[in-house]
Amino acid sequence: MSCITKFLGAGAVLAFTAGVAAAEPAIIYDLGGKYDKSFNEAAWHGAQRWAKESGKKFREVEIQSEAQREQVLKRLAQSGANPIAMTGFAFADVLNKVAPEFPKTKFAIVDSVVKQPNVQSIVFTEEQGSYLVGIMAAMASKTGTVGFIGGMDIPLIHKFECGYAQGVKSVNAKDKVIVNYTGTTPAAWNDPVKGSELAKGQISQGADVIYAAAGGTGVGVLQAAADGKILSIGVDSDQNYLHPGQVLTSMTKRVDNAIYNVFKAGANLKPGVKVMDLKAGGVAPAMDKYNAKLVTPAMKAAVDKATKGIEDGSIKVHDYTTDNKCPVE
Amino acid sequence: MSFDTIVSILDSTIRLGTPLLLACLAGLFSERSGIFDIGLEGKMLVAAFFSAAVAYVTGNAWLGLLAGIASSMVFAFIHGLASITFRGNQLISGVAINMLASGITVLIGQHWFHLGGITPALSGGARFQDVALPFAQALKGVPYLGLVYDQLISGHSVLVYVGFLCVPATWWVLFKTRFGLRLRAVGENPAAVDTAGVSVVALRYSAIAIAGILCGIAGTYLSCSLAAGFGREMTAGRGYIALAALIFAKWRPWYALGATMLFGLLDAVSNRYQTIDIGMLHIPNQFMSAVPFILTVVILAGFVGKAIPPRAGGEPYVKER
Amino acid sequence: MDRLPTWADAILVPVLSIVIAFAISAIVILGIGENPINAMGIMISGGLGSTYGWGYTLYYATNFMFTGLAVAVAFHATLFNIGGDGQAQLGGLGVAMAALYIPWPNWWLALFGASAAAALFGAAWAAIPAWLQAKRGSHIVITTIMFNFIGSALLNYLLVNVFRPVGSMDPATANFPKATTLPNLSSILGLVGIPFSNQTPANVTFLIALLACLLVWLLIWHTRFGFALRAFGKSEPAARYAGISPVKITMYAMLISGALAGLMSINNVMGESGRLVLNSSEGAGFIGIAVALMGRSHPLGILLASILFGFLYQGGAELAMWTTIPPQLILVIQALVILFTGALDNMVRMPVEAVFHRLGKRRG
Amino acid sequence: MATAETSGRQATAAPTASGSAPAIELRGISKAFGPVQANKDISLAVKRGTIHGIIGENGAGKSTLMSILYGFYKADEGEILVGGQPTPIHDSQAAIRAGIGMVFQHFKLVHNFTVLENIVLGAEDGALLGPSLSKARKLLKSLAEEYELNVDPDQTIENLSVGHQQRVEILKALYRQADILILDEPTGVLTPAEADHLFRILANLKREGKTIILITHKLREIMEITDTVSVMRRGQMTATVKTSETSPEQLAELMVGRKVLLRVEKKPATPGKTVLEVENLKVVDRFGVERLKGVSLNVKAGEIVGIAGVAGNGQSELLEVLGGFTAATGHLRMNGRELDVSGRHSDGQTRRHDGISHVPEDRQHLGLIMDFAAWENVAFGYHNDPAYQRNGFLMDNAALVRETAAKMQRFDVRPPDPKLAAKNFSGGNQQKLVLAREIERNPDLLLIGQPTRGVDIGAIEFIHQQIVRLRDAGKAILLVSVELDEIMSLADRIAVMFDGRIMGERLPEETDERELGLLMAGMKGKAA
Repeated sequence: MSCITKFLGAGAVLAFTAGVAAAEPAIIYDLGGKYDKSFNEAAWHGAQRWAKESGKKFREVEIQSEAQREQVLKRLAQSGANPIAMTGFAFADVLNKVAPEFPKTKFAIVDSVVKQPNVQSIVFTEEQGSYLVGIMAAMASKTGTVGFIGGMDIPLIHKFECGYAQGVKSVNAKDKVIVNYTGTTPAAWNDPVKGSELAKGQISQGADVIYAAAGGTGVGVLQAAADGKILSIGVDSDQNYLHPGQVLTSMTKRVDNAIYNVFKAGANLKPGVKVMDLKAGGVAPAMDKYNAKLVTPAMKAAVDKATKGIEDGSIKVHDYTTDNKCPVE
Repeated sequence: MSFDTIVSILDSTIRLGTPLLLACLAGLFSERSGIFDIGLEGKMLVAAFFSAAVAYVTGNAWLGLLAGIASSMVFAFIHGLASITFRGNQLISGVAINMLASGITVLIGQHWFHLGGITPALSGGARFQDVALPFAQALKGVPYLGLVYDQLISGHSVLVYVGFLCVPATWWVLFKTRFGLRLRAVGENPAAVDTAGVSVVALRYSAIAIAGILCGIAGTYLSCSLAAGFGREMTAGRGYIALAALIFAKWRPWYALGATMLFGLLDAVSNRYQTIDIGMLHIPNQFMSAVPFILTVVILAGFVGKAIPPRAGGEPYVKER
Repeated sequence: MDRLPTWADAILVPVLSIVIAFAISAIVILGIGENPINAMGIMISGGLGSTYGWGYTLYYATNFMFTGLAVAVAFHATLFNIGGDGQAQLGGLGVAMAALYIPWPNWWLALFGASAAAALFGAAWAAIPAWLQAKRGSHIVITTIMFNFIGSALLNYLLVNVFRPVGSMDPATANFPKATTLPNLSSILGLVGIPFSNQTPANVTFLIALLACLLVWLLIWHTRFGFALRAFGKSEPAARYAGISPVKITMYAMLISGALAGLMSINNVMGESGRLVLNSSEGAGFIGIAVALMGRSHPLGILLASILFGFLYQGGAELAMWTTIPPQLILVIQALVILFTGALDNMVRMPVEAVFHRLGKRRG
Repeated sequence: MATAETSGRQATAAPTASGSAPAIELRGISKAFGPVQANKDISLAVKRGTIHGIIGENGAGKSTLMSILYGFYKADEGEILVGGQPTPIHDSQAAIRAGIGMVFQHFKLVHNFTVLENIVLGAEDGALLGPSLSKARKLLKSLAEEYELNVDPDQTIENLSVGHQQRVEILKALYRQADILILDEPTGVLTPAEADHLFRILANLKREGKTIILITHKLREIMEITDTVSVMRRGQMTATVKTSETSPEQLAELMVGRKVLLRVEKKPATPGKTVLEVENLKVVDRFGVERLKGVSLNVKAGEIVGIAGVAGNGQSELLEVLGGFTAATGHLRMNGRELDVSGRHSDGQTRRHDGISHVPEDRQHLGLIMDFAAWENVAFGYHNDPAYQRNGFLMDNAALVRETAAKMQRFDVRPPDPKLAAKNFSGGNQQKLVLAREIERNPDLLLIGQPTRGVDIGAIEFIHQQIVRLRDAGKAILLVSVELDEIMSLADRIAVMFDGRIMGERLPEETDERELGLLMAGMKGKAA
């Protein structure tokens, strides 16, 4: 009996502390998991940076299944967390449902647009960043064949693919782009083995640079590329360090900045759509000590030139999601 | 489809078929001794985790392999305790083992590495590197055969070769040795073995121990060779596919090779092509992933070559009074 | 041989098994550097400490009651239906089709129609393994495992290629129309003046699950069919002698089992998410095995075991939210419960029998 | 082996001399399974080179005793001496080392192994199989010549006849150099010809100096082949005598503990109209073996027709077809109405509806559900009876319990607790439970198989009385029993089955056991 009261006591204390910590910001990671070395991990880094700078705490949850999205979202909102950020388009539907139930809570969603008065939607111009890494891939390729491995087969990832292909063709219209997708469900974000098999397949077809836009699956792609002694291109986070000297670059999508800004804004987060484009530093090819030797001056110059072109509007990179078509295939 | 493509798909088949093959042979030993083993998945999963964890910490893939085998054997022993010593339901025990594995790997992984249940990436000596067979380079130029030798036969992880060697080894043990005779007998009629003065319990424990070893190798191959580190649920149903292959193979070693490579091929093809178009027919990817299971059901239904499992399978042995 | 008294068999042994399972779980928690008492505290306050917690606990329990009953009905005929998960997912397909394609005027008609569809689809998915077992002697455990995988591939295909609304990136159906929204437990309890959190997905399906428990109890112990089912389960040759058709019993038992598993999707698909998502059952079919084992295949036991597991799930979710303990802890507890109440039953039972034997001797 | 041969027939030598010590000796063996005392203080000595019979009713403890001897169970008390040496037998391996071989009632063979593989299993010479197999092949050949034990070494067991399978079992023991061979009910499944062959083999073995222990409940076999015989009753050994100095009557008395009632008190039958007519009934089992080869038979109201025969000659199949759970071809008429013998209208439910009740031979596996309570077992098979229904779809369990209590009283089932599970009743009371269920339905025809197998004497009389009472009430009864005594004393007409056929019909007062025995062995009797 006394044992039970002790249990209950401990629970009560914890519930209390949970209540006190209520105004913390929170983040929910998508199925790929916090440590996917890519998309979700970038978000985590942003949250971390905010925590370090502000000295405050934040709450984070990794969901384990599709069906959990709603409970986790509601539970965090109910506990008073504010703002609540979530990574991934897959939250759009439940957020649309949950946001009106908590009008005082601010939400931020990455990669999708949710039109609610208390939601900030953060989208990136992935086609622009992908265009730039496409230029680098084409210039690095000796075989004239480059690869693209996407995660889940959805318009969002086709946006990457299409930008990349446009970049490649802008260097050499005759270059071939081999395209594979990992799957049609969220499991495609987290299947390194399959990623590695796809990469090996592309290598055998002659690809010598492979761009992986596949979340956690990309780890396998980069690994297979390193094993096969060819170059790879990472995505979302800067993945150059994973295989120094063998990752040509990474198409960084500054989800970290986005989350950092969300957390920093706190309860004053502005609703509406926020576009993180090349100009705003939302996307960029990563240049660091790990790939310094791989990036030739010519490559650098080409990228710089294209960056300017995109920023001033002289180069238009087509966004696949506008018409579900790609001009270069 | 070019010759290159075929070779590359077959190459992928070997890589993807190897864990199935090892797990299938594990199931073969266990079920031939009369112990149903739906816990192949779980044993592979713990082995995948512990091998990757130890390989990462020590930087030595071989130590990882040992850890993988040891952890898989611990799970095999739990299964033995439940199904041999305490004569429990072997299927229920298998279900429990699979759940336990998927829970405990994440729990311990999170505790050790704080990476949400995965291990850090393995590199260098922590992974099994591909082995180049002799003359692979030299023969590369030979048309067709050179490509086959260099790409398909050479250049796999040592565990792949171990897996393939296990097939004749299993056949030999099963049909040419005293142990094999007794093992097969205990799966068909344990009373015959018991009255012949041979311990049923010891035989069955040794069978599940072998199953533990083979699942250990299979799991290690997944995390330290095929991939570079452990990921949650990374076995992804391979244990069940191996089980399906075992039925498909009618509990025979050479057939097991065929069945697992067939399923590996299906996997390789479905990786490569999201849909397969044969004339008017569009075969969706999802169908390809279901094919092993559909084939197994067809075999089980007995419309095509009935699969008869070892007769004493699934029944705990109780001495007749 | 000595037999245990009924109460010891039905209560003492399972309770001991659970105690052992929980003790080992506590050791696991200690092993990963956390305090099991704290963890338990969080779970209890999160799962049972508020009507919100109860709401989720009962929501999960509703799922497990259906899958637990599904496993139990088959168990009574010594059929091990391991395919509850696939049947539940297919049931979800039935619910989705009923909800999306039929314009229901109100929720209770929708509930009626969707329940029928869920049961029908679940039963249909159990029918093939059942037929193969009855007519061709294919091992039902293996075939139902295979059907889980086939079912999930099928749903994967359908959700991606057929049911996904144009423009959506989610592999999920469109949202169900408003008219199909089921009243939640808070509004039902509100009718009788009990305040209950309206933030939880617990809904009217919980009452249907209770009704299902009662009906299954009547079916198994108070009908001709139940009598035949149990007779067949205890001894197939004797059943044949008595003119009970093994084929019929196998078919009906599995159809009922599949229908019950399918009915679970009323709760999660219609009551909670309001659309069909991938892997909607979240492994509830497997938890049904634990629930049925723990509840000794008796509806009352299943009800209690379901609530316990519902609590574990809700408590575990809270644990994951407020601590660094991953929610996989629940998988471990669940596995241990299945192991001790199912596979290692004799390990617990034999010492208990020995104790009773000794006590009996002393008294005699 | 050499010592066995030299000392083989010195039966009268001093027991202390090591060369002439009994081949095997048991001292004070006791064994209990929980509360059941299976063996109690059993002592026995068997001389070398003899055939010793152990006889007793079912459940007397014969098989348990032999299982102890073979290391299958460990005795609670007592010791075993082999060749005068105390030999602890912990397991079968120890028994084999001590030169003991056993042929079980249910063969312990691996069905899909070859004869050769079965023989070497457990007695291999080394880790590799090859040498063992070739050695066994040679030895097999010489054994075959020596003892008339011909079997094809490369044949798979499942393709062998039962008789041949038994030879494999004997060969297994001989391959392990057994000097002492235990055979548990070896003739139960054999045709008479096979049984004769077996006895020839046993005689050969005895001549070579082997010691044989033969467990049986058939007096005829004991008288025919054994040198000495022990009688067991209720776990105890009641007597050991020289076969030549005893008689079947004396042994029977020792077996059951008192004078056997050879005649059941009954008035002459007054047969009425024909109730059951069977014509050209044929059954092929799932292995393709023809079990019934055209059986024709009829049973009239108010008579008991007994089917005599060695077990396994189609009696079981006949009962199963009539009872409705084995499909057949041919004709079956009840009260002149044609019934289906296959398809969906030939199941147990339909048969009961047509007035056929059935007390099956194997009551523990077929007649009862051991885990069910008595009341459930009384409803079993009749659970669809409208009388047991309430509100249309529910079963009236309470009424069933009441009805069962009454039936248990009338049939003197003890303890009279309708809620007690069937497994907790003794064999006799279980049988009474089945009889209560089947007889109280007041059927037109009662099928009854082995009514008194494993039943104590008191219950036997009661059961016999009930059968006669039903007959006197004008019902038709078809009785199947392997106990010739039972057939002789109960039946008003006797049909003898052999190899799936009816060899002939006799009236009990016009025949004798010898003639029936000949018919049972497949030979035409004098009046044929």
